[in-house]
Amino acid sequence: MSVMGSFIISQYVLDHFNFWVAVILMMIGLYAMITKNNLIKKLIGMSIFQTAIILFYVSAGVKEGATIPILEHHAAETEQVAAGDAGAEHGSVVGADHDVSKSSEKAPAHEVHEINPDDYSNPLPHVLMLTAIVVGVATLGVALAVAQVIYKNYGTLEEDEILAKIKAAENDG
Amino acid sequence: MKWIGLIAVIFTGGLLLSAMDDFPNWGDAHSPANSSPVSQYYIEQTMTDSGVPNMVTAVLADYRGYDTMFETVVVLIAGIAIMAILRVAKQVPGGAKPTPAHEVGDQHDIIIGTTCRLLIPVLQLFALYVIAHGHHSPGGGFQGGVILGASFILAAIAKGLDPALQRLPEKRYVKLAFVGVVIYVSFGVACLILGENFLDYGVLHELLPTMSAEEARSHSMLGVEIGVAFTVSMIMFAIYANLASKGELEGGL
Amino acid sequence: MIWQFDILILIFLVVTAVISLQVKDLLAASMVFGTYSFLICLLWAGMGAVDVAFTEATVGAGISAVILIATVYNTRRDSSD
Amino acid sequence: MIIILNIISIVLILTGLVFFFGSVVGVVRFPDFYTRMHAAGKGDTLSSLLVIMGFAVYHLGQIHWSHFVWADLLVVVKLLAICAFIMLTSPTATHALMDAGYEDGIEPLVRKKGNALEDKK
Repeated sequence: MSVMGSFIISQYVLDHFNFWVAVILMMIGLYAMITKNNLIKKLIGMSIFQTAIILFYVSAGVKEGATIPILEHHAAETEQVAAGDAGAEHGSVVGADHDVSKSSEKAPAHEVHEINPDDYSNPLPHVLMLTAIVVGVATLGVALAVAQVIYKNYGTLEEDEILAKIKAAENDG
Repeated sequence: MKWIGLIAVIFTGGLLLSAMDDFPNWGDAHSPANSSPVSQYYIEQTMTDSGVPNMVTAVLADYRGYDTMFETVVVLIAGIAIMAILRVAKQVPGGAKPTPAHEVGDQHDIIIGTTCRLLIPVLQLFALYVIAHGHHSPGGGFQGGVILGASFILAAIAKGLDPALQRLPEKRYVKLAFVGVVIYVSFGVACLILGENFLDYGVLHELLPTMSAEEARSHSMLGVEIGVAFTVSMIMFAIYANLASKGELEGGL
Repeated sequence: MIWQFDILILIFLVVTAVISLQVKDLLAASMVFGTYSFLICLLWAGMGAVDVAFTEATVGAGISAVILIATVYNTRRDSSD
Repeated sequence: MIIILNIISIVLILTGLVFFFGSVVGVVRFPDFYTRMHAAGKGDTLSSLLVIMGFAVYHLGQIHWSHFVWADLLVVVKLLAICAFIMLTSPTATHALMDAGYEDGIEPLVRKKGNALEDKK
């Protein structure tokens, strides 16, 4: 029984722990956006929702045992330098019209250094989420500007008080 | 209201958690997301296409350059929207009294001022390093631009908003923010003029002092990142300056 | 990455998210939200997403905390929930 | 050689952790704002410095001295730069927080005549 239970826990929780936490954070953020009364609290909830989705995307791009998506370029660089030196000597002997042959020499030097895609984590979600973070802070700024304008006009940031003031103004008008 | 929210949230979360069984396992290298030909292509071909070791920079500025260009435009529009929202808003009769919760002393502290005077040049130099070294290490236009904007914000916090705005007045930062987008678009248009697709940097090696098309791609990525950094840094400072002073650009935090 | 640290940081993430939403003082909520951003930045650095971690460290823990505090300074510090 | 460097780095990191523990206990146990900031600011600065210097010493042990390149020292230089940065910023941040608290009107804990500590706020 306990073996079965631990098996189920490892199957359903530990294998997907990042996804679990992403869903939980998403629920926290959504709950705050729906039920919180204060506008700043709603905005913090929105940011938590956003980071939860980013966490989901980045977790989907992780590979076990993979390194960061920056190529090991030291080895390639020394090869390139060696090839470049050879090309330079070659060019100094024959003339300047061998630039094309030099660049064609460089390409096989890279292909020798073979790249296995399983060694590097998936760069695509990183790129999408990187821009999403920066755009997220810009939209958070817009939302905070709107909150300041609401405070200027109604004197409060609580949702129910704002609604009461709007209703009172409608009844007056 | 709280009960309705709780029910909605639990329903949504339960739906997602019940689908958890179909998710790929943690760190699975052959999950659909990781084995898609697009990301495999990015990992394998970045070095031969442009010679940039950092794949994230290459994908950001080259393969998906169109996306990044309009992300930059979104940041620019957000900054302008903040200025517009805070300026246009009129005082409604019966509104709030404009008294802040607590007052900050007038003369700024000498210890903080001296530390910031030592720190801000180093910070700005580091920001330029992050922008320029994004090809070989984590970094690039967005990160470096935000650090550059943060250095201006630090100056505004330490010495007050007015001295910072004397150095970098509103006209100047709005202009520089637009200059960033113009730099980015001009790289694309230059490719268009030379007879290739928009933002296809390979042809630019006729204009730039480069040896080959790959090197031209690498150098154009740097130029594009500089444009992104201009826009992002100036818009970050604009957001802070307007939000801290309610759009009046005086007084401040 | 080390999965024990990973799980510890994920639990801390949930805790800081709940604290930043439950605390009544909006200035404290902004500061705890900055802590949340820093923790999630650590998590991404551990997952190998270094560029995302760098962006989150500068944007989330730096700029967004500052603009939240600027708004709290210009409006009110106390909240009803 | 490597063993000596490793032992030095372990000692530095452990000392840093001891100071971290002290500063945490101080933040929890001290009675008012100013003493808490005192514990947090001083303990935090010293322990961060010690831990990062421990990392730097550990990295010195990882370098292959037989074919030494100056670029190997880059990580050490970066860590020392972080040390200088923390040395500069952390006390300033503590000072700024203390100053803001004083201007906000938080009263320090003072000893009264009757030898009883009274928490004013």
